[in-house]
Amino acid sequence: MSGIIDSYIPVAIFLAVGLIMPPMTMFMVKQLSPRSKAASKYTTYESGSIPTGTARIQFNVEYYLYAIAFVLFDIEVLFLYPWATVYKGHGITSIAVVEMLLFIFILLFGYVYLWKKEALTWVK
Amino acid sequence: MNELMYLAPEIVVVATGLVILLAGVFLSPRSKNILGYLATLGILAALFLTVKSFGLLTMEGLQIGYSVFSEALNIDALSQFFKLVFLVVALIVSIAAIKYNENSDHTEEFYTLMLFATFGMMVVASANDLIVLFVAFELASLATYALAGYEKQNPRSLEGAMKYFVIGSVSAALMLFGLSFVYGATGTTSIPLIAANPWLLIENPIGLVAVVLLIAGFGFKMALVPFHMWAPDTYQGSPSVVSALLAAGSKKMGFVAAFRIFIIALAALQPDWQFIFTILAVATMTFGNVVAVAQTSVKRMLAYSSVAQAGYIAMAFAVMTPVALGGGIMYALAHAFMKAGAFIAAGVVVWMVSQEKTGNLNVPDHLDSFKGLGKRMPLAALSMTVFVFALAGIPPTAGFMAKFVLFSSTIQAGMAWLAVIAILNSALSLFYYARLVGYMYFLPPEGKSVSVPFPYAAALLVAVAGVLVMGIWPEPFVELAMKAAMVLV
Amino acid sequence: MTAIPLTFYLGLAALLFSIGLYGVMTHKSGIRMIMCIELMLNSANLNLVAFSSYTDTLNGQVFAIFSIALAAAEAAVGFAIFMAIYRMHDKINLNELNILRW
Amino acid sequence: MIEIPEFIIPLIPWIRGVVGLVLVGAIFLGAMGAVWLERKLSADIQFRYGPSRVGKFGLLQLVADAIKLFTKEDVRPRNADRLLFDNAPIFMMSSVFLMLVAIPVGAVFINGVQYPLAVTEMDVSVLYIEAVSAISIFGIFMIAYGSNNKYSLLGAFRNFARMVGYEVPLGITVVSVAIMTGSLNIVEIASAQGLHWNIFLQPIGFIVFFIALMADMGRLPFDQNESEEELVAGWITEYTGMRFGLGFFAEYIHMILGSFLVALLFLGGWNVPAFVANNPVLGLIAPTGFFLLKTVLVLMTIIGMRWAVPRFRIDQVVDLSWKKLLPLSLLNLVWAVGLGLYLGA
Amino acid sequence: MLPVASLLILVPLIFAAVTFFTKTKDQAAGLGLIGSLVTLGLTLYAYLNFDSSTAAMQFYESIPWVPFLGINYSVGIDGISMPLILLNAIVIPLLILFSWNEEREAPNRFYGLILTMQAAVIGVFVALDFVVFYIFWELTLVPLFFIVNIWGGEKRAHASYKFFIYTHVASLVMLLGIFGLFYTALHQTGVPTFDIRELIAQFQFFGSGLMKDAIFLAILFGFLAKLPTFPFHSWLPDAYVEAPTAGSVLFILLKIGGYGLFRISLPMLPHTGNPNLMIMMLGLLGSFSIVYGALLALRQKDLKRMIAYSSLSHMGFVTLGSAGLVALSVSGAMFQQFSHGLIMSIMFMSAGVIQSATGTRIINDLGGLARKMPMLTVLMMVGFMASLGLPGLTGFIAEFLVLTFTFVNLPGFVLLALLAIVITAGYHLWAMQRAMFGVYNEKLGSIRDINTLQVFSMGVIALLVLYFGLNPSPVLNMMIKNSEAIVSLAAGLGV
Repeated sequence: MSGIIDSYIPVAIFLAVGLIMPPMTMFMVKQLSPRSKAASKYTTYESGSIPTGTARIQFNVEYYLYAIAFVLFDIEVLFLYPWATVYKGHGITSIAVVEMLLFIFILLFGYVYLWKKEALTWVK
Repeated sequence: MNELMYLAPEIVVVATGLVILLAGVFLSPRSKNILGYLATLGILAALFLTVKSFGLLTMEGLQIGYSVFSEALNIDALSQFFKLVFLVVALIVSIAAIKYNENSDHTEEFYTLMLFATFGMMVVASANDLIVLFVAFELASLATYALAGYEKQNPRSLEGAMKYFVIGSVSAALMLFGLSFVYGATGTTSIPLIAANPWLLIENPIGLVAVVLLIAGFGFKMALVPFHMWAPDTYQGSPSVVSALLAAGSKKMGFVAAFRIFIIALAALQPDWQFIFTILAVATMTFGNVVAVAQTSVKRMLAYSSVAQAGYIAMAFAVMTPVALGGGIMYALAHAFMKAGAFIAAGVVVWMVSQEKTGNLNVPDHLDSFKGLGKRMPLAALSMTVFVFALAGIPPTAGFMAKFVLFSSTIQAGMAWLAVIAILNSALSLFYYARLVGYMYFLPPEGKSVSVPFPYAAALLVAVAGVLVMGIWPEPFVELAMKAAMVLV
Repeated sequence: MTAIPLTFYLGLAALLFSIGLYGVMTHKSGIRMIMCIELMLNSANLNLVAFSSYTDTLNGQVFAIFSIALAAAEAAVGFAIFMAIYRMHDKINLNELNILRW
Repeated sequence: MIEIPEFIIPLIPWIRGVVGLVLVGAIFLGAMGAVWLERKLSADIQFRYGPSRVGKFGLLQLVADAIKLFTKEDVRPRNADRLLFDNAPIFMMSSVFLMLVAIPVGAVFINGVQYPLAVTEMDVSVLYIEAVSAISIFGIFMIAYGSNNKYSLLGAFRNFARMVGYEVPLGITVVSVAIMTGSLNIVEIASAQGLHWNIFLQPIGFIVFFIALMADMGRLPFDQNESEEELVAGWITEYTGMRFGLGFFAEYIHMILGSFLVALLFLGGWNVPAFVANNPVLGLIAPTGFFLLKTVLVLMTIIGMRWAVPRFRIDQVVDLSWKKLLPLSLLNLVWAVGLGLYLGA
Repeated sequence: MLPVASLLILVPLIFAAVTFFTKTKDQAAGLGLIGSLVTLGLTLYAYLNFDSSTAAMQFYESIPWVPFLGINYSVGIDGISMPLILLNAIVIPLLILFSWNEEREAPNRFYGLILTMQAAVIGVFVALDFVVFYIFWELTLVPLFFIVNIWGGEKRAHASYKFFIYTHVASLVMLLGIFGLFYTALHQTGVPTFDIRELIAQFQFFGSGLMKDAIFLAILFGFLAKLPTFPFHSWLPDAYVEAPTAGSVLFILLKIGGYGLFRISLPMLPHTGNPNLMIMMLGLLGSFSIVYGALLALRQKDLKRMIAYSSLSHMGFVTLGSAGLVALSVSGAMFQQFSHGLIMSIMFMSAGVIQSATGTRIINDLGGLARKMPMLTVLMMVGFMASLGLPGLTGFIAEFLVLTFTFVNLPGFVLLALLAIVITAGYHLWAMQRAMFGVYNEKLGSIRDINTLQVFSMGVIALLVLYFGLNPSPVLNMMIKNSEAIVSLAAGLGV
């Protein structure tokens, strides 16, 4: 219990540093850098032309499909991680192998389905 | 490998689902119709295996159950009985859906989702571990969320699906939260082990919290009254075949899960949940019946009636005698036949309306569409009559037999007041059922007569046969239900 | 390191759960609802993991992994439904959807 | 052995953490070196001189650049979302720091006993590293969305599509490696390889991992999120001065850490033959040196790739991941399982 | 021996099923006729083999059905059920003949439902198991519901729903009583059984008097509502009036309420907590029904409605006779059921004919029909006279027995009922006189007399009324043993 927490103390320290460093750097930059105010400087960059409309555009639906596919497959990988640690040396190798292969096999069904449904093709 | 033998029905179902999924994407749209037959065959095979498995459960006259997969699953009379229920529903739905999906591009998705949902329900029925139970519960729920929104172009279907999804997910969260407390109090997720340490739950105040959360969680799926809001919308909006699956199948899943969790695992807290369930049962049946009277959409009416029926089954929790539990379990099967059939019959009418583009297209299942159905589609009307009379508990139908056992056991347990309420409700329900029959037979038809397409007709006949066989020859079903109840007590 | 008391975890989980529930009940946007539901599920996971640690059993963690997977699948289905609604109505505000009522 | 006083023991993690911060400095220097290396190497490949004015071989060019970045004005566009725009670098930097903490940068052998040079050792470090490396995409997205610039947002979308495509094969290959050791501890994975490097055992896995890693880091040919020619600078278009510097730097550190991972997971880490490790002097230096050498080679390969392969179109990128790498990674997993069975028996 | 009891249910049911699939009217009616004639044949076979000298069950069959709950399919015929089966078997073919020439939609359903109804009613009469009994009891609702609703009058929907729900609720209450009976017996003996006789025998051993009363009243309520008796009769006028002629006749043949009274309630009665109170209640309800029905009949303008109320009045004699608890009064009550079935059939048939011929049922709008419809008038006269209790016709025998022998035990109620005799005579004669005799109302246009088939069917019934009025013994003999058995039970307990 405390061993686990111990190994994360450096993580906390690093996180703290990671959180503080960028603002500190930016603070230093503020002190060092010059200042000049010109309205056109604060416009959005659009290759020199005057920006039109908002940039908060609608998601392309393609991205959504990928996101879903990713979430699902990534979650499947989630199951592989604990399995990876017990695969070796826990004396249950044969069951572990068969079941995980079955799992991957079933996963393949979904994969082939997605492929054939052209969910994995960018431009339809 | 012995373990796999006990799970043969599940394996068949899930394998059929996978094969259909892949076959569907490789087949041309025209030839996708065979998928429906394939699914039906798979379900029939699973049904056969399930029925056969009843033989395995008795050895030298003793009732036995098996625990397989490191005690994650339990094969006993209760699980097999509910598998029968789910497979029966799946069979009826699958046959009817052959027609429903006739020109659909997504046939394989429908059948795969349906089979996965059935698989999930079947696993819930035999779950012996909270994890398995929750995972299977969610598997079935997820598949049915998608099925409810199957008609992507139909705003009603989508709206129903959305409500179902939101409320279903919330209920899943409540359930998970509740289960986490059960686990926390006992330190195990195995149902028998939880049951083996009753004092852990009694002494710990979080046991009560868990009960409340779990009742809310399962209550949503069972559509008990304060948690029923999604049911009418979803049942009305979804395609009729899906409504049949939801009302007849998915709801039973809630019950079997509740049986496993409350009666076996949380037996220690019986006084607490029994009281809550008693109140919920009364509220559910009364509310469902009263509101059903006011409906003009038949599917919505059936939905409310389904809510009411859930109240009857929930009486089993309130009474908690072996016979009452058996009655509740038997009612589940009877209700599967009746409600699935009734929704399919409503689906036939919706199909007819959409074919002819007459009548109220916004609410194709409006009562007006049923006018003179006795002349337009005698088979559909007759089956619907059988179903609604069965739902009302008119003999000799499955509904009567199931009510008979359930209500009589209530009296036996000395809860005559509950039986009186249930019986009065049953009488009240006759009012709106009779009105539907009235529309079908006593009003003049508003269109040509139509012949019921073969798959629909076959599905209806299966359901009618089930209703009548259970009504006329209930012995084997009563016996099975009682065996199943023995698992619980 | 002194161990953090179990009640802290439970309290946090309960708090997150309540926030999620409150959000589901008050928010009308589908996406927010899904986020709130995820919050509820994850608070339950927190519970499970905390219990797992304090009862010295692994079931809770296994449970949590499974429920994470299910939550992902649930979100996927939910988004699919909301996307379909969005395409049809150009809105996902649930209170504007009320064709079905009695 | 040195006796450690009793009262220190609870403080050890703190000490490791604080001392570990030295590593940050080293890695920063390394990143600067990497920038220099890239410019120099690119120039060599293209028969140019590259930086050569400031200092010997242009070595001080980076110092000059740093001074410039520090003194440039920080411009925030008028329409930007201030909260997101300002805080995005925190995410990118945190991601880098959090990865850094778990990656060993070598090991010393004292009396034949291995002491890895890692700030912390955890049981699930592989998983942890993957998890925290994904945090940076929040930063990228916050920058893009906060900038309110169409190029930025397009870049971020592409970045997102690419990331989701390559995380999966990456994860699966990592699992394939992990099952050879039966551990998710990166130190164990590295040290367990001995001289049977995973690259030899799982060549397919290595290729998949390497490509996926490149994509994950956004290195050419996978820099669709920047693609200077079409999107100006993609997600980072609106960032100037030090703000740009932070994002840029984070990317480079990412690259170095990626090289570490390749060396750790596939190239045998710091393993050296036993007689070297048991030598009291060489045991202190050789493993780490060998390891860093491999890392630099990987780094140079990554940099060199930039000039060898043209940039993919986004649809090609996505196709590559979903339709080629994913099946290949699954194949590799099955292969690894079989290999594990064979070796285990 | 033929398994007559089962065949009596099966034959009409099978013929009904086939009839549903016929296409033309002639096929349907013909098949219906054949079916009912076969049933009649079977009934006659049973009648000829019937042993009147015993109260025991005859033609008994029993097959286990749901052994777990002790449900058996057991049927049998005895003196209580035989006359009623006979009544059904005789009237149904005549009814089919009577309605042969009527034009109606969906004749296949019409005749199919009639046969289903016959099967259900006979099923109730022969059932010896509470579950079987209840199943057929409920089954009788369905055909009537359809008949009224499809071929009924203007307010048929209202009438049919009212009838359906009303009696269904009553049956559910009865079901509760049956459950109570079953479980209390189960508690006592440990052996589950739904056998009617067995449960009634067990009834006396039940512990609590209150419990007994509750069970008894619950079951009794089901019967009284079906009978119907005074406070529970409100479905009757609507249903009887709105039903088509055949439907009304079927309602009349639906003697299951009274049958249940004899079969179940009377044997239970002596063992209730307070039998005297129960008897008083029955007597009160009976005599009140007689008077109330008669009074209401007197003020009806509608001929059919008048007949309906008169039916209510007559059924009061059944209740009253049962309450009398003397062998002959009970027999009289049973005979009243039989006779009432015959008489009311004629009356409803007449009313139906008049309506279809003239288009109205309002008595004042009729007049002088005797000139145009002599045959009808003759047959109708027989019915009306029998109904008002003219000696020599069946009605007299029944009412005489009931009144005379009930007087032994319940003189007060009999005196009350006697009041009604006068009223009964009054409204019958009054209606007859104004509708059939006097000056012909020319507004009715030209009308024709009833056709041969109608003459035949009504005539046969009229002859039977006459015959059994002169020689009631063939029927009465069957009943007397059973009545004695019932009464001896009561007498043995000093009630």
